[in-house]
Amino acid sequence: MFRYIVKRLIEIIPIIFVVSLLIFFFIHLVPGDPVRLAAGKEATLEEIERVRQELGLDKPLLTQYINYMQNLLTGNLGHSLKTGLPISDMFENRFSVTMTLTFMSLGWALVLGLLIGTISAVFRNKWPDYVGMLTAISGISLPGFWLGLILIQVFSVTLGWFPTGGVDSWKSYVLPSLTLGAGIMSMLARFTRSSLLETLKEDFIRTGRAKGLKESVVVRKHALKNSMIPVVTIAGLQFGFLLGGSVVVETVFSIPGMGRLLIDSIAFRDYPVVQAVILLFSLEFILVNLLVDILYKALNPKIRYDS
Amino acid sequence: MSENIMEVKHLQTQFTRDNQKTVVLDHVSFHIKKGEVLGLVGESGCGKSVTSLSIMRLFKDTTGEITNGEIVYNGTNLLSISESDMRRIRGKEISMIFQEPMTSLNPVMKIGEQLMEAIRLHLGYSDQKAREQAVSMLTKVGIPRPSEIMGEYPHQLSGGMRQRIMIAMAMSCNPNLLIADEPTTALDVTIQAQILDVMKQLQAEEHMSMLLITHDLGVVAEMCNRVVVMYAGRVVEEASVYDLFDEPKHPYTKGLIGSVPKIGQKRARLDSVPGNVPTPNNMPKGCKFAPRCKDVMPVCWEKEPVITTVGKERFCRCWLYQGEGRDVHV
Amino acid sequence: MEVVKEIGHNVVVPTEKKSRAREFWKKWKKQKTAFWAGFFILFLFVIALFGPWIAPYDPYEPNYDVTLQTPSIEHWAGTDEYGRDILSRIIVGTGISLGVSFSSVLVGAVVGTILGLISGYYGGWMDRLIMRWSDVMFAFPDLLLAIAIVAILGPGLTNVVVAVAVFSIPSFARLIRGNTLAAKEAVFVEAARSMGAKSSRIMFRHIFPETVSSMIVFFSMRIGTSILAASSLSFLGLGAAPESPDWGAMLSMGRDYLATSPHVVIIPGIAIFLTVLAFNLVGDGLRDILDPKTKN
Amino acid sequence: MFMSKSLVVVDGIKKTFPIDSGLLSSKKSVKAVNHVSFEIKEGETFSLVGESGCGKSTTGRLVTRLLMPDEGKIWINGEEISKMKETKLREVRKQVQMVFQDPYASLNPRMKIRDVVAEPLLIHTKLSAQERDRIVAEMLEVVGLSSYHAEKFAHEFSGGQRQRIGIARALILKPKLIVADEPVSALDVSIQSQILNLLKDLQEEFHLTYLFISHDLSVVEHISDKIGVMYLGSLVESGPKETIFANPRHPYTKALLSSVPIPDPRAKRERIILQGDVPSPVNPPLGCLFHTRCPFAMDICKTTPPALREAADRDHFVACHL
Amino acid sequence: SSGGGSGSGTPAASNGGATTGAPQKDQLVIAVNENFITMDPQNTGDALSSGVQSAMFEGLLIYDKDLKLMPGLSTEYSVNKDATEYTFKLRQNVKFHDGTPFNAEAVKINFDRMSNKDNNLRAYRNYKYIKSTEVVDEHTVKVTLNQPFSAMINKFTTGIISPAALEKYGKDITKNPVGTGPYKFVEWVQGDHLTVELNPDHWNKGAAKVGKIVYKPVPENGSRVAMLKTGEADVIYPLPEQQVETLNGEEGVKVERTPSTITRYVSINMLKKPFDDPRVRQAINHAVDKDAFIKVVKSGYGAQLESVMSPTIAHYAKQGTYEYNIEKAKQLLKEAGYENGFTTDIWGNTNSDTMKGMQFIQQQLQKVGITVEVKSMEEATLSDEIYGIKSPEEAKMNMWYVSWSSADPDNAMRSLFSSENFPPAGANTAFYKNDLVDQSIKEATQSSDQDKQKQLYGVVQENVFKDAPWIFLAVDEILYGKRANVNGVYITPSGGIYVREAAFQ
Ligand SMILES: Nc1ncnc2c1ncn2[C@@H]1O[C@H](COP(=O)(O)OP(=O)(O)OP(=O)(O)O)[C@@H](O)[C@H]1O
Ligand SMILES: Nc1ncnc2c1ncn2[C@@H]1O[C@H](COP(=O)(O)OP(=O)(O)OP(=O)(O)O)[C@@H](O)[C@H]1O
Ligand SMILES: [Mg+2]
Ligand SMILES: [Mg+2]
Repeated sequence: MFRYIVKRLIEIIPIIFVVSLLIFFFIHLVPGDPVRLAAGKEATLEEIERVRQELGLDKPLLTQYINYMQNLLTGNLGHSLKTGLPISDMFENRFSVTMTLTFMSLGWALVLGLLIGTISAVFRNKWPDYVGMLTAISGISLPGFWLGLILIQVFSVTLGWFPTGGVDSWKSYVLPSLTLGAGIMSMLARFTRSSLLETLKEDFIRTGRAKGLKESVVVRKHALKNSMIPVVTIAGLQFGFLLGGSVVVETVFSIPGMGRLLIDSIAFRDYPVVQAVILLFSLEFILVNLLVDILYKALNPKIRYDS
Repeated sequence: MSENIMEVKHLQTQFTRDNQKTVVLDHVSFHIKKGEVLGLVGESGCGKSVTSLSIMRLFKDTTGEITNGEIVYNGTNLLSISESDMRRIRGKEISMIFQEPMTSLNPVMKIGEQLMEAIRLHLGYSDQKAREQAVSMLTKVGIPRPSEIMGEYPHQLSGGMRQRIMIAMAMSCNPNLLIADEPTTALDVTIQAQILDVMKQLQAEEHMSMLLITHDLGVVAEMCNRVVVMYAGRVVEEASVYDLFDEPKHPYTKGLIGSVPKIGQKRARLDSVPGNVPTPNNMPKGCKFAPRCKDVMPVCWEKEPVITTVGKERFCRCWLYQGEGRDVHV
Repeated sequence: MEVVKEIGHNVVVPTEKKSRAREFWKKWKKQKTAFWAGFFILFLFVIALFGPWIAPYDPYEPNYDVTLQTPSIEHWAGTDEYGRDILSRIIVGTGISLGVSFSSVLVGAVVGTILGLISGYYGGWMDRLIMRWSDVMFAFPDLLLAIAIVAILGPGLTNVVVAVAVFSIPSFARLIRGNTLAAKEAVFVEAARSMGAKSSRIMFRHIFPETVSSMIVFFSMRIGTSILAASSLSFLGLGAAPESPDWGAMLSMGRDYLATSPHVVIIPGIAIFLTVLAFNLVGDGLRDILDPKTKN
Repeated sequence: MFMSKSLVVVDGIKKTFPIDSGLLSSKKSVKAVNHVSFEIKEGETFSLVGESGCGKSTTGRLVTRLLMPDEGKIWINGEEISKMKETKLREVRKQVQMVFQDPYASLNPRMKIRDVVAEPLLIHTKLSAQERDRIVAEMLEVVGLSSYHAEKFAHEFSGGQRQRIGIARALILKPKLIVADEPVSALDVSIQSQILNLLKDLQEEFHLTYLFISHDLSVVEHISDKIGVMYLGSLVESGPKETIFANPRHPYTKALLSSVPIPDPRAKRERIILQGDVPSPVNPPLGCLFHTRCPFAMDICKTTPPALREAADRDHFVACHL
Repeated sequence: SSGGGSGSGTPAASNGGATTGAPQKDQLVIAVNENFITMDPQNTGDALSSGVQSAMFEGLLIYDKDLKLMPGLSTEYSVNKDATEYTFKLRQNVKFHDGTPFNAEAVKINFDRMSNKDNNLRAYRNYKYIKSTEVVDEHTVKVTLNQPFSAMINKFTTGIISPAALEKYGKDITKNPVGTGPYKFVEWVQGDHLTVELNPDHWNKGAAKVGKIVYKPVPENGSRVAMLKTGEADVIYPLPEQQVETLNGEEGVKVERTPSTITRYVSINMLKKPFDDPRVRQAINHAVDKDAFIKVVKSGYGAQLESVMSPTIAHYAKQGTYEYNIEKAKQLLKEAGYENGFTTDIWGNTNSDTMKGMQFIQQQLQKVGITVEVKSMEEATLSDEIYGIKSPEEAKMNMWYVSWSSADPDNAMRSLFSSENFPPAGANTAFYKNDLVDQSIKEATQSSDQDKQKQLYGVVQENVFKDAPWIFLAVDEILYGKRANVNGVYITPSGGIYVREAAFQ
C-alpha cells in the first residue's frame, strides 16, 4: 500500500513533465496573440514588436519552453503577461478560495447525493424515489448560472440569509458550493441509487436482517459502504468537472478563484498563467484520483494494489 | 406447552414473476422437537431455503410472500406478530446460518464488528462484554487466534473459517432454534468434518434445537434425529433417520439414496433420478414427481397424492402408500 | 443414445425461434414509465423531423412590436427579445439540440468505451497511458479545448458533435475501465479465454455487456450536459449559428432576461429538463431489460 | 489396442501469486502450486483432490495455460505449451477444453445458450450460422438438452442443466482433453450422478481424456483411473485409484478418506478429525507442509520436507517421512 | 425585500455581507463588472483600472464628471501657438501619500518615465511626442513636444506617481500605487477587491467624505443588481439595460443614466466587394432601423449615432441619420448592381450583447435581400483575425460589430479613419481612406486653435458620415445604479468612476 502510494507519487513527475510539454505547445497553437491584446487596438507595429520583445515572445518556441521549464524547476511560475505580476502572487488567495469551494461542493454533493440516492433506493418506485429522481434531473439540466442566480434571488435578496458573493466568511461559500455541487449531487444520487439497489440484493444484507437489525441499520451499516465503490469512482470523475465548473460559479458569485483567473487568462492568452493553472489542476486531479484509489482500498478491503 | 419448539403448518409461500404468482411452498407442514436435529433434504430448488426464509420472514426486497399457514414458535404464531416483535426473535431466539458462507458476510466490515452487532443488540452488552462474548464464541467454533481474527475481513479467511464465523454469529445469542441452511455444502470434507463436529458439540451443550438443511445424505445420517424430505415445494416424506435409510418409502427418497456414490462400491454407473425438478411454473398436474418416477402409475399423472402416515412418526406422500394409513394433511 | 434417453424425457416441445426484436418489444411494453418516456423521445424525434411544418410561426422571423411577451393565446410560450415565437423556436430547435447532444454523447460513449475497455482489459502501460491522458483531459479547461477545436475544425454542426464528444470521452473511458476491471475477473471471461477467444472478442462480446448498465445511466445523464455544452460552443462560433433555435443557446442568450422575462429562460429549461428526464427513464428501463435476470 | 501414449505431461510446474500486504511491509506471495508433476494417458481420467485452496484449480489453469507457469514444463499431445505464444496457443486450445466448477458463473449471463455453446465454433471454425445451429442442437442432444433450450439464458436453467451446457460447450470442438474443475461440486446428489454418468459415457463415446478436479473423494473414486492428492500446493500422494483407496499412505489422504460422511446412520467408524485450518499458503510451514495438522507428526517433519517417492506398489508415489 | 431599507445602510452588515460591518456607515462599495489589471496609471489600457486609479492619482489636469478638463495638480497652464510648448504652474503644498512632496522634479521624473521608449509603458503612445520636460522652478514645468499635437492637453490627465515609490517598488509599482489623490491605497486582494481610504492630507480636503471605498469586481450582471438590492454594494456599474426594469420601484435604489462616449457601429471592410461601392454601404445604413436597434438590443437605452462619435466629445458635429427606408436601400443596391442582394458575414465577439446586435443586423439586412451569416468569435481569436494580418488586402473580415470609446476627438477620429492606421498598424478596420479626411485630421492635430480644430473635425465627420464606412448604430447610455443615500459618486461618460465628492447622505 505504502509502496503503491510512493510509486504513484513518483509517477506524477514524468506525467507533470509531459503535461507541461503538452500544455505549452498546445496553447501556443491556439490562435490569438497576447501581444496584440497587451498593446491595445491602437498600437503601432513598432510598439507591438517592442512589447513582444519585452515579454520574450519573439524567441523560438523551443527556447521559450526551455526557459519556462528552467524557471519551473526552480519553483518559479513566471509572470503574468497581462498584469506583470508574479503568478505565485496571483495564486495566493485564489488557490485556497477555489479549494475551499471545490471541497465544500464535493462535500455537500456527497452528503446530499448519498442521502437522496439512498432514500430513492430504499423507497424504490414510491414517491420519495420520484422526488429524488426529479431533483437529480433538475440538478443536471439546470445551467449553473441559472441555479446560482435563483439562489441569490431567494436566499440573498429575498431572505437575506447569505451574501450574494465574495469570500468573507463561511456563509459566502454556502450558495456557491450548492450551485457548484448540484450537478455532481445529481450524478451521485443516481449512481448511489442504482448501486444500492444492487447491494440490497446481496446475501449479507439478509444476514444482517436475520440478526434482527433494524432496516435503517442494515442500510446504513451494511449496504451503504458496499455501494460506495462505484460512487467513489463517479465522485473522482466529477472532480474534474468541479475544477472546470467553478468558472461559472465564481462568476455568478464574484468569487476570486482560479477558475475565473483561468478564463480571464485564456481570453488574454496569458500563456504563463494558463500553463500554471492547468498544471496545478492536473496535479490536483491526479492527486484526487490517487486519493480515490486509496479510498477504494479503504472501502473495499479486498482490493489489492499490485501489478 | 408441547415438546415441539416449532410447528410449521400448511405453509404456503409464493413469488411473483412476470406478474404471475408462483407457489413455491405448498402446504408444508412439519415440527421440530425441543433439542432435536431435524434434517430437511431435497433437491436444489425444492424450497428448502424458502422454508427457512419463511420461518424468519426474510422476504424483504424479494417478491416473496407467505400466503397461508402458521409457524408456531413456542406457542406464538410468527406470522401474526409485528415486524418489530419479529426482529426481537430473529438472531436471538431463532438464528440462521446461510447457505453461502462466501457472500453472507459483509465484505467490508470487520469480523468482530459483524459478530458484536447482534450481541450488543440482543443481549444489551457493553462493547467490552460483547467483544468477550464474540471471542469466546470464536474459540468455541475452533477458530485459531480469535482476537486477531476479530480485526480481519471476510476475504482474508478461508471458506471453512467463514462458515465457522457464520456459526459463531448465529449461536452468539444462545438461540433456542438454529436454522442451518446447508452449512457445509461449500466446504471440503476435512473442514466439513470439523464443522459438523463443532455444531454437534454446541447443540448438545446448549440443548438447542436445530433445523439442518442439506442435500448431502451423508451429513443427514451423521447429524440428524429425524428427516423431512421435500420435493417441488412439498413434503414428500418424514421419518426418523434410521427408518429413512433403512427403508425409504417415497420413490424419490429411494432414488436420492441410490444416487449417492459410495466409496468402495465399485459401480460402473451410478443410479440416478433422471430428469430435473419441475420448475414452479411448469408443474405437472398430478404428483410432482411423476415425470421422474420409476414406479409411476396412471393415477400419478391425474391427481396429487396426500401425505399419509405410513408408520410410527412416518409420513409419505405417494400413491403407492395411499390408503395404507391415515391422511394427515390435505 | 442411452445418455439422452435417460434424461431426456421431460424435454419440452420446441418453440420457434423468437425474433430478438419481438422479444425486446414484449419486455419493453412491460416497462411502463420507460415505455412512455420512450414514447416521448420518439415524439421529440418526430418533432425534430417535422418541426418546421408543425411550428405555428417562423422561428426566425422577428417582430419588434411584440418583444419579450409572456405566454398568451397567440404565443403559447411567449416571445423572445426579437419578438420571435418561443414555442416555434423550441419546436424547430428540437432537431438541433437533440441531434447534437445525442450524437455527441453517442460518439463519446463509443470512443470512451473502447478506450476504457482497452485500458481496463490490458492494464499495464496501455492503461496508464490512457488514464493519464484522461487526467490531462479532465484538467484541461474546456474553453481552451473548444477554442482550439474551433480553430482546427472550423464551424459546423458535425464539428460541434466532435467537440462535445471529445469532452465526454474521458469520463466514459474511466467509467468503463472501472467496470471492466471488475468484469474481467468473471469466470465466464476466463471460460472464453480457455476456449481460445481473441482479446477483441472477449472485450466486446463478454466484458462490454457487463459495463452497459452503468454506461446507460451515465449516457442519459450526459444528454443534458451536452445540450448545454453545445450551446456554449455555439457562443465561440462553433456549431449552430447563433440565430438558430438551439435550446442551450436560447437558455444562454436569455440569461440577461432572467430577472425581467424569466419565461425566455424557463421554457427552454423545461424542454431540456423533460428531455433529460425522458432519457433517464428510458435508461432505467433499458437497464432492467438488458439485465436478463430481472423478470418484472 | 495400442499402448496409449501420454496426452498430458506436467513436469515440475510452479506458480506463485504476488499479493499485497499491509502498509509498509515488503511484498509477499502465495505459492499456489509448488513443483507438481504428473502424466495423463490418452483416454484416462486423472483426478486431483485436496482441500480448498490447495492449488487444484491453479494446476488446472496452468494445464490449460490460462496461467503461465513460473517454472516447469507442460506438454500436451507432444507440444510444449508452457511458454507458447497466445496465437499459437489458440490452436492447442481447440484440443483442450474446460468445464468449470461454477456452472452459472462460467456461462455469460447475457448470452443465449445457443450462442454460449456455439462460441468455440465461432472462434475456431468458419461454419455458416445454420451449420453452427445444427451442431449446437446436436451437442445439446448429446448432453441431454434439446434445441428448445437454445433460446434461453443461463439463469433460466437449473444447476445440473447449466453444467450440461458447460459440458456441451466443452465438447463441441471434439477436443482430446477436458479439464473439469469441480464440475459436480455445485450440484445435488441426484443431478451429480446424472452428470457423472454423462461424463463417463462421453469419455467412452469420444475417447476423451479428463483432468478431473474435485474435493469429493467418493466422486473421485467413481470416475478416475488415477488420483493425485494435493496439499498446500504440492502433490503429496498419487497413484492408481485402487491403490490410493485401498492403501492410502499419506496421513492426509487417510484423514481425507475418513472424513467423507457415510450416508448410513448406523455406520460407526474411527474418524480422523484434523485439528486447525490449512496453514496460509503465504506462510507455509517449514518442513512437511502437513505437519501442523498431522496426528503422526515427528520431529523430522518440522524441519525437512519429504520428497515424493515411489511407494511399495507400482505407480504409487507418496511424500511422507513415515 | 429586506435589503431595501435606506439611510443607515446597515442591511449589508446584517446580511453578513461584504463590508467589514462598521456600525457607522463609512464605507462605500462599488461593484464593477471586471477585474482590475494594474494600478500603474501610466501603463493602463482598460477603462476600469483607470476608473479605480482616479481615486488615488491625479494628473496635472483632471477630468470632471462630465469629461471637462479642470485643474488638477497644476493650477494653470499656457500653450504656445504651435501647440509645441506647454508650461504648467503646479499646485503648492501637495504631498504624495507616502509623505514625499509633489513638485516640478516629480513631474519631470514621471514624464521622463513615460516618454522613454524602453520603459514600454502604455502612456508612451501619448508621451512619445514629448521632446523634453524642464524644471523651471520648484512649481513650474515646461514641456516641449517634438511636433505639434493638439490632443496632447488631454493626455496630461495621466496620473502622477510618487518618485520615491517608483524608486522603491520598481516593477511592483503596479500593485503599490502611491499618488496624490483624495484616497490612498489600502489593499488589493487579487480578484476580490481593492480598498482605498480617505487621504486626510489631500489638497482639496473635505470634498470627499466617505472614509473608505471598496471596489469589487462582480462579473455577473444579475449578481451586481442583487448586491445593490441587498445593500452589499452602494454603486454598481455597469447596470445592464435589461435589468433596469427590476430596479424601478425598488426602494432605496436609484438608477442613473448619462450619455456615454461609447459609439456602436458595424465596421465595413471597404476594400472588399461589394462594400467598395458607397451605394452598397449607404443602402445598408438605410436598411437598418436604428430606433428598433435601440429598443431591441439596448432595451431602449441609448441614442442614435448621428455622427462618427458621441456628442459628449469635443468638436462633435451632428450629421443626422440615414433614415430607415427599405425602398431606398433596395434602390441603392439596384443601382450598385446588387438587385438580388448578396451573401456576406458579420463578425463579433462572444458577448451576449454583441450576439444580439449581430442577429439584429442579420434580420434587418435580410429584408433587403442581403444574407448575413453571424460569426461570433472568442475575443482573442477575433482580434487575431482582424489585427493579426500581414497586409490590408489579406483581411478576411467583411463586417465587424464593434464599439469604440474615446475621450477626445483625436482618438475618436484619427485612430479610426486615418489611412495610416489600416490594420495591422492601427484600428482603421473599415480601411477607410479619404485624402481630405487624412489631411484635415493631420491639420487638426497640429493646431492649438480650438475654432480651427472644430472646423477641421467638422469636415472629417461630414465626409466620413457621407462615405459610410460603418453602419452607424447608436451612442450608448451609461447606466449605473446606486443606493439613494449615496451622493457625489458618478460614472463619467467614458466609464470612469468619479469619487472625488463621495459622501453619504
Ligand atoms: N427471491 C426469489 N424470487 C423468485 N423466486 C425465488 C426466490 N427465491 C427462491 N425462489 C424460487 O423458489 C424455489 C425454491 O427455492 P429454494 O431456494 O428454497 O430452493 P432450495 O431447496 O433451497 O435449493 P438449493 O438446494 O439450491 O439451495 C425455486 O424454484 C426458486 O427459483
Ligand atoms: N489470481 C490469484 N492471485 C492470487 N492468489 C491466487 C490466485 N489464484 C489462486 N490464488 C491462491 O492460490 C492458492 C490455490 O488456489 P486454487 O484456486 O488453485 O485452489 P483450489 O485447490 O482450486 O481450491 P478450491 O477447492 O477452493 O477451488 C489459494 O491460496 C489462492 O488463494
Ligand atoms: Mg437453498
Ligand atoms: Mg478451485
